[in-house]
Amino acid sequence: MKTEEISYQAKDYKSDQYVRWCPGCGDHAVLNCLHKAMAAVGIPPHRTAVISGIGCSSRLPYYMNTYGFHTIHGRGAAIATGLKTARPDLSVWLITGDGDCLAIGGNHFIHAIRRNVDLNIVLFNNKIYGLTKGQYSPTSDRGFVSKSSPYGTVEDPFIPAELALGARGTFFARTLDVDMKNTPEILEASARHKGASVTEILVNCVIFNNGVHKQITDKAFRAERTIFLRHGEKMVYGTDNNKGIVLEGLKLKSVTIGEGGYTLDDILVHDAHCEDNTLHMMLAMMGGDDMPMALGVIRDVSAPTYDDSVHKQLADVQAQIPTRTLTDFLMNGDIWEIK
Amino acid sequence: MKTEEISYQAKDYKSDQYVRWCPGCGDHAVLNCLHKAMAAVGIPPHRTAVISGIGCSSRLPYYMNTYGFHTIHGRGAAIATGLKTARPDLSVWLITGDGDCLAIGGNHFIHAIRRNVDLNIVLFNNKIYGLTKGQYSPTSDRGFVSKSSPYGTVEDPFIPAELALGARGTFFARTLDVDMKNTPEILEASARHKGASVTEILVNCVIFNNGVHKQITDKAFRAERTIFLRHGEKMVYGTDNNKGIVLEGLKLKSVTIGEGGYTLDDILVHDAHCEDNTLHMMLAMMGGDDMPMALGVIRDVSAPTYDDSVHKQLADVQAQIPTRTLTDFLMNGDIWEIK
Amino acid sequence: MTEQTKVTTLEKVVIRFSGDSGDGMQLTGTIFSNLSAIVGNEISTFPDYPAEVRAPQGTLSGVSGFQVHLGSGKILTPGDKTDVLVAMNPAALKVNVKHLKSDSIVIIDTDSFQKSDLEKALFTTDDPFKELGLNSVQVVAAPISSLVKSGLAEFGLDNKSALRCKNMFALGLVCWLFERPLEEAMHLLQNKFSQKPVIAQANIKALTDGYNYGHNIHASVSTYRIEGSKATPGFYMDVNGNRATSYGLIAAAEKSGLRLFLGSYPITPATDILHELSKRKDLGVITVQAEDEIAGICSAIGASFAGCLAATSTSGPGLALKSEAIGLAVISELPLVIIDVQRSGPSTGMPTKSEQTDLMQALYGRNGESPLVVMAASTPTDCFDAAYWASKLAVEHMTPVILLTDAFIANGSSAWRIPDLEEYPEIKPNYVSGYQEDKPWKPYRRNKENLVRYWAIPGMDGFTHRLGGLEKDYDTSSISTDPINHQKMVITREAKIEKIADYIPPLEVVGDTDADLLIVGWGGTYGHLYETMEIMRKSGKKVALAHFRFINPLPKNTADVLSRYKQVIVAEHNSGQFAHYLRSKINGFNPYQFNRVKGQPFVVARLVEEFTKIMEG
Amino acid sequence: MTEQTKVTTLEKVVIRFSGDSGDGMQLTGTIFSNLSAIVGNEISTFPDYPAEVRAPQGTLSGVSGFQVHLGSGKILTPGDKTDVLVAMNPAALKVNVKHLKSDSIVIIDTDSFQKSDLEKALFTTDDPFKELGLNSVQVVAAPISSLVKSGLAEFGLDNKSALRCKNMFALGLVCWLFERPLEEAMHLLQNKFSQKPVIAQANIKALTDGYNYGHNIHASVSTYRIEGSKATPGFYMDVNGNRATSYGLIAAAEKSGLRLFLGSYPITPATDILHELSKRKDLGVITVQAEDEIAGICSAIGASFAGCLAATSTSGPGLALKSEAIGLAVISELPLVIIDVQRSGPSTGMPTKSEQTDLMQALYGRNGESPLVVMAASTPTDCFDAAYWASKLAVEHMTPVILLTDAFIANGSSAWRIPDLEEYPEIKPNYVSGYQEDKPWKPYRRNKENLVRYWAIPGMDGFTHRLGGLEKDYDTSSISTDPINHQKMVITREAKIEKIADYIPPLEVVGDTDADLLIVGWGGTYGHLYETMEIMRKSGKKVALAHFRFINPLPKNTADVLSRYKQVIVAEHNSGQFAHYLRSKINGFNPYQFNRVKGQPFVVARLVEEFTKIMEG
Ligand SMILES: Cc1ncc(C[n+]2csc(CCOP(=O)(O)OP(=O)(O)O)c2C)c(N)n1
Ligand SMILES: Cc1ncc(C[n+]2csc(CCOP(=O)(O)OP(=O)(O)O)c2C)c(N)n1
Ligand code: SF4
Ligand code: SF4
Ligand SMILES: [Mg+2]
Ligand SMILES: [Mg+2]
Repeated sequence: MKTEEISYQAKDYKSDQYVRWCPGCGDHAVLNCLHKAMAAVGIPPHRTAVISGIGCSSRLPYYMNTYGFHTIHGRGAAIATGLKTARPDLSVWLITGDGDCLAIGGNHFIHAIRRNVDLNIVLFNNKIYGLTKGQYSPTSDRGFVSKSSPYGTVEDPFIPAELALGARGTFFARTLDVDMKNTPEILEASARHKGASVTEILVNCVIFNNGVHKQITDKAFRAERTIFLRHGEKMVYGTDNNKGIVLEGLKLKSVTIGEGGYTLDDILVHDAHCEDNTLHMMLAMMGGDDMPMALGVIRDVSAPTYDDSVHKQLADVQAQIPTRTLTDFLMNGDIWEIK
Repeated sequence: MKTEEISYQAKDYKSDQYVRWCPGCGDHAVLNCLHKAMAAVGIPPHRTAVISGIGCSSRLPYYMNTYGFHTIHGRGAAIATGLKTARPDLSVWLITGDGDCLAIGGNHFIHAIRRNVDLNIVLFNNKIYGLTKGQYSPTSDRGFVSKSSPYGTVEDPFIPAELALGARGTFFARTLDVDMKNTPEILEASARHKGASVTEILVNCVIFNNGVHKQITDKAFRAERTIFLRHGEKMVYGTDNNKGIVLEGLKLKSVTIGEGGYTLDDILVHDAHCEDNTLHMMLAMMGGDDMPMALGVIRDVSAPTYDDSVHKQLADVQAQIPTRTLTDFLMNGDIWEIK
Repeated sequence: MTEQTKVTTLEKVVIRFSGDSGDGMQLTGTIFSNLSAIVGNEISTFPDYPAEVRAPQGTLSGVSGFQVHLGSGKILTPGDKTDVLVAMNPAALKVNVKHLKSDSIVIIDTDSFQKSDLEKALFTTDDPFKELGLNSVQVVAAPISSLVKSGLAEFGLDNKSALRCKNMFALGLVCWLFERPLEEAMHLLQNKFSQKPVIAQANIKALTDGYNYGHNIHASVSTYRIEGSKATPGFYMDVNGNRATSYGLIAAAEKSGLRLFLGSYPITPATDILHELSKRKDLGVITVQAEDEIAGICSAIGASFAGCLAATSTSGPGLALKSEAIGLAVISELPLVIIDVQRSGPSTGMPTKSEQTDLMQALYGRNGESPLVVMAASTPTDCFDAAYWASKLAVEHMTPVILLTDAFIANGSSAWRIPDLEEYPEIKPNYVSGYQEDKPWKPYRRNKENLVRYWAIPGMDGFTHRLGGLEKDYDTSSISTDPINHQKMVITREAKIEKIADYIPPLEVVGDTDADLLIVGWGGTYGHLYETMEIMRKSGKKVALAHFRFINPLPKNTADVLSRYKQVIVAEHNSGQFAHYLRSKINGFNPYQFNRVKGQPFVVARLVEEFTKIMEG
Repeated sequence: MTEQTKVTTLEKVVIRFSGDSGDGMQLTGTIFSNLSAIVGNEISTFPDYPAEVRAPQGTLSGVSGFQVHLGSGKILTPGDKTDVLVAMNPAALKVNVKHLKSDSIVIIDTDSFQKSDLEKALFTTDDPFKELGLNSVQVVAAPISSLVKSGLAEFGLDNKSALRCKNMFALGLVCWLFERPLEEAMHLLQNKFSQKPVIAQANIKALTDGYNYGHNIHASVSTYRIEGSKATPGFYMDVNGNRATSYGLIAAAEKSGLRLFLGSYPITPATDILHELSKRKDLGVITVQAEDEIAGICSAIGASFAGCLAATSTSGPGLALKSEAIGLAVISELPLVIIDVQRSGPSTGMPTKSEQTDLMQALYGRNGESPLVVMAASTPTDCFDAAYWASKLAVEHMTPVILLTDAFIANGSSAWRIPDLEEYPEIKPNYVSGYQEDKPWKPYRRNKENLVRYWAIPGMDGFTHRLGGLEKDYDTSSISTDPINHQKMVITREAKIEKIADYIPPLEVVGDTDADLLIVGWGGTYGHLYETMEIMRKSGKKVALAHFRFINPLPKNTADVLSRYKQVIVAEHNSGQFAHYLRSKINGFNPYQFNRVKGQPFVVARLVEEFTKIMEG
């Protein structure tokens, strides 16, 4: 596609529709970040398509001044796959929730990732079904009490990163609804990645799951409980930026620089582009009491995309075979003439 | 369940139906191994249920003298989940193919694994849709030429182990149709595992994908190209049993014992029960030119099963609340009397 | 000053509580309807809330309403138009104009009718009543917010928490208007907030303040008295259709000695069935919240194979997804109850609105010839009986049964007499232990009478067998592709369902036996059609109503009944699906059709008008 | 000795090649039908292979057959019964008894009729003909295996490879019997085995040996001559329904200037459409083999949104899975062609067998009121035109179209005259560039005439918009839950489809204009019904046929036509779905129904018999 002369601003991606999410819903912030990220990428609104399934989060396309399609529950990935495969020239975003993406839409999600369709998948993870008013989702923690689990759930959740990498993911990032500083940049990176990029955004559902991420998102803990990964940079974090991640055997460990004999040199440097995903997986799985949760672009490796490959194959075949019309093709087949 | 007095033999699990697979199809061997494994586990045929989807492999239940249900394409895992959750006393097997399980059935597969339903999932991987006469499947290698990919596929396959572990799998094993010695033992282990166990069996489709696994299965190469993992044992392999697996940094490497300074002590000992799945994933991903493919039980860790937890929760609630009939329950609600 | 102006005794009255989504109107309405039921009124309620979880405050799209119809006689619908409207803000007033009778009483919170409030509701003048052309309504204007704030000062609540009690003030006012004793309301509030005694007390205070305010002001409105009805003695509770459906399934499980299993995936407006049954672990109910609708029904099919009373609940789009699996239940002849709480389509449509547009899908939405039982429930409380019957037919006839309800009856509620289960018919699973045919048992060998195959359940020794989606031999039960066998199996599956007509009650007609007009309906329109009939009869017309619960098979006397009347109107919330079905089933049957597809309940007055027009040619 | 006994000239003849799955009967039959077509015969073929990929050798379930009907007149079906049967083994003989005319010629390989062969086919005596009661057939018994082995000795092939040429020996014999020149067959074999010249030569040798064997023996059978027909001049090819469907889509893409996109998931008997279109990358076709049927249709919906001619192909169970997504295409008013190659149901049923049991599912298998176009193709070659029309309606009227074919016509083949695309009607997508209504463009604003909305495609500047499954405002195209708007949209979507009746040809009736009996059919039964009519007319009855291609909407003259005849029989491969539909659409229409659900094509002789009985009361 030729580069555009015009440059775009966030507002150019904003539609005139009233935004109907609850006041205080985390989705509002993400929407704003998305407008910014799109402006930064600079593909014009009319060459951008935003696809979604069903859920509160999936209402997002209505708020975009792009081409948009609010489809059916869980099938956004399949629809986006068709769209992008038909039209690799478009920038295609897929907006989806933890229910939409990982419950009913799980299969299309893993297949879109496996095929490496060049989609920018934004996964709004509020660990709840918001639109249907509060049932647990496949990302809800074991024991979570909800309308459909009055005595607590008896199943462990998916970890979106683990599933995405298990499906051969080439890009995975994680961010927070409240992190309006970094989110646009991460979304931009996801758009620049050629292939299926998954950006998990931890969002708050103020009505049905208020505070679900607060152990991470609260300003008071955030520096201590999260680590922002940047390719090529040391994995350091903490209020005083004096903690870091080291690898010991097959385990990651959080250490304080200058304590226990650890120096800055021991701290890992983040390599988002490493083909092998072992370390990415370990980083993505950090969390809990001992380890900070990894934010930022955790994995970003290049691999052929499905949409590109489909069109390359078309071109290759056409370079070999000159037939271009049905009649030509048929006339070259097993035919006979009756006079 | 109380232990049975009677002991069973392979033939007790065999039905009187003519086995309709093609002569030479790898499924025949697996069927025999399954009869043996069931006899070894010893749960009587009438307490065993074999569920399947649709595909050549999914015809298997007809050949079992157990309760059986040949269902619809891809949905076996969901049906088995309902069955096992309703009746944890039954031994429930799920027979599925690479298409049935990983194409149309992908979502139910990963959710059954995530929930850790106590199913014995036997995945017949012939990297082809057999029953529909030869289309590529989600496990076919990139470039594979088939009826539906006349110019070769343009997508990478799932690695079943990677996907299963990405979905939080607690048990994964791999074996070969031709390995009639080890397969019964592996299937038995899968049955003894409490939780969702996945056993991938590399099977040959003699008609549409003949020889797909021959780089691995051929007697000539097998010792050099595969390694059989056993919990607690050294990871050694090779015609002369003089090769082994070592860990260097975050990479596994195959070495020859006695060469390059490697001794038997350097060789890893297989720990199938290790909670952390990092090493299991690395082992399961071995293959290609440099590394042998791992066979045997690669991962086998315990975790609460869904079916058990559901019934424990029922019991817990019933221990708290004495109501047992609808009338009692209603009469304890917000009611009023009209006289 | 403490005297009331007048007391009017009414037979029935419609009250609508309306406000912002956050104003607690659903709770207010529920308490009021309960209070009314407790004093012996018949009630019918309908909640009408926005599609958005929280639409922006004060806007038209954020209005949430709850309508209560109560009376001393038979109350079958939540009523067309309201006698009393509580409008907590201008948006609520505007949205409900179309529901107002011309002389109705409108209670407003003047504190919420300020300039900014009016603007949010897109009023352009400062007199909303005039702007809406509401000239003859009687307005009770109370500064509710300020009165609540000052009244609750003693509790030391923050502003927001105090204002949350506004709804109870309004409820108090309405209780005064209808002479409802406050004690029961207090009791309900105490229960509701048992964990938060301060909140309970604050609510009770606001309630009392509202009552007293009504009592004390010079309200120029009359108060009303509605006598208790002569309902059958017994214990009663308020129940909506979804809960009644859940209870019907539980009752059937109890009577059949089976464990109830629900496999479901959340979807509006069916999710409450999953919610309710998830809570009933004390009664041994297993619920699986599946990963999607397909897994919902498939887990239920697995549970049915396992020997449970298996059910799955959903709405239209979910039923579409289940189509393929329903076919499996048909061919494997396993019992299964499929509940479709219909909503407005096509596709996602209007998910919170009600319709009857899934009938054709229920009857025909599968590949191949795959007959099953289709039923429909007619009122919130009837959902209990319908679910019971659906379970009975499924289990006794080894077949999937689709039970259609709809958003209107699923969310609407009525007072329900707690049934004596002893009075319900037995449910006897067709267990293989009862097999007595000549030839040795095979899974598809049948009872000669009703063509039902016998149920062998895993764990039973001597009955291992294999089911599956492939056609089976009539006799040996092995896979068969024999053409003649297939024809025989197709016919047998159909005949098995047709035979069920021998086991269900005949179609009943109510109203005038010598009617000139027969109204025909099915499902959730019962109340409106019945009221329509009654009003028309009162005006001297000869009218009868035939309302269908059993749709496939139809009751045996259907053709007979329908051919007895000069004029027949089939009235439905769709484009004519049942009429279409009846026409295809009954030669020469050619009724009038009355069809509305608005996502809203019928309006009785409109029906009376239209039907009368038809009668008068 | 080299003289033939006699030569009979026939108008039509039916030949069935039958043997073990591994015997190459499909290839043999295809070559023979091509040879016949090339000399100018009309042909119709039907393969009949086992459900299993490789059933055990020599057994009844392993028999694979290929039937060819050829003649100088109009040949529309593969024929009821065979004049000539090639039976490569006893199983093939036994399975085909029911297809044999009493005096037919049976060619057998005596080497394969040994004791062990007879046992595998469950014969209990050593005279299979007697055992089957075949007294009057004329047997040509040749030791084919040994003759082939000795004949190919010179090629140095291993035993197995040599024996693979048995089928060509048999073909040679048949060619002799029907006086087919061998040159074309040799040519075809050379092409087929161009990579393996030795195999090509061996096959040709066996073919010639077979021919000469027939020529040389004292066969007491006559040979036959079938004159070439007077087919329209042009270039011809042999095409089955699935390929014709694929070509129809490609043609429509070419004519509309759109790229063809197929999203599909393999399923018997539809998979060949995916196979064929996957090969057509030279013509720019994109195919996505999706992870399941839902993704198949959804990827197509995405491609339609992207501006392609989008299609999805499947069979009954797959159509069931697509139900929900079809609703999305309906409400978002996107063009989409959905091809359902019907097979035997319910559920998995008999996957390789043919039926017409998905009609109701196609019409009604969705939630809500969701009307779309339903069409059906009538013969293998007609699939081309039907697919072309389906695409045209989809693209010009912005609607999903379901095209029903079936296993019978999908796998059956005929000679097909390569069409001149210039003669086909134009296909003009309703692009937004043609928008000329008064108000500014919005996505759901419509062409006043045909109610079609305009297609704006991503990339077009100035037309960004959002579609979706929620109900939209008729005017603004924003989300709406307004009841009156919903009713209007429901009616508009229906009216849009009804209006298509103005754009399709009227229903044609063939046969006697003053017929006493009108046969009514649709889809793949055309050939059988047409032949039935012709035979009945020849016997002096006045009969006509109305065969439907357009089912929703029905052609405008449907009611008119159907009411013109004294007797009407609706004949279908199901339990009466089209009859049911017509009855519901046409007041008072009450036809006879002829229904068979056997997974097999009609038998013309039976139809003649039954219809005659009905005519004669
Ligand atoms: C086929 C179908 N099944 C179920 C639903 C009901 N439904 C709508 S949104 C939703 C879950 C939404 O959860 P999530 O994707 O996490 O979105 P959120 O609302 O939390 O942003 C469900 C179950 C539906 N609309 N369609
Ligand atoms: C709903 C549905 N879609 C598609 C099919 C067709 N189908 C049957 S089996 C199969 C794939 C089988 O592949 P696999 O599971 O790998 O089994 P295999 O035959 O290779 O053992 C497909 C696509 C079907 N039966 N049902
Ligand atoms: S319900 Fe939750 S997720 Fe939905 S809009 Fe409200 S806060 Fe957001
Ligand atoms: S087609 Fe392949 S998978 Fe199927 S039975 Fe034959 S060899 Fe086995
Ligand atoms: Mg969510
Ligand atoms: Mg396979």
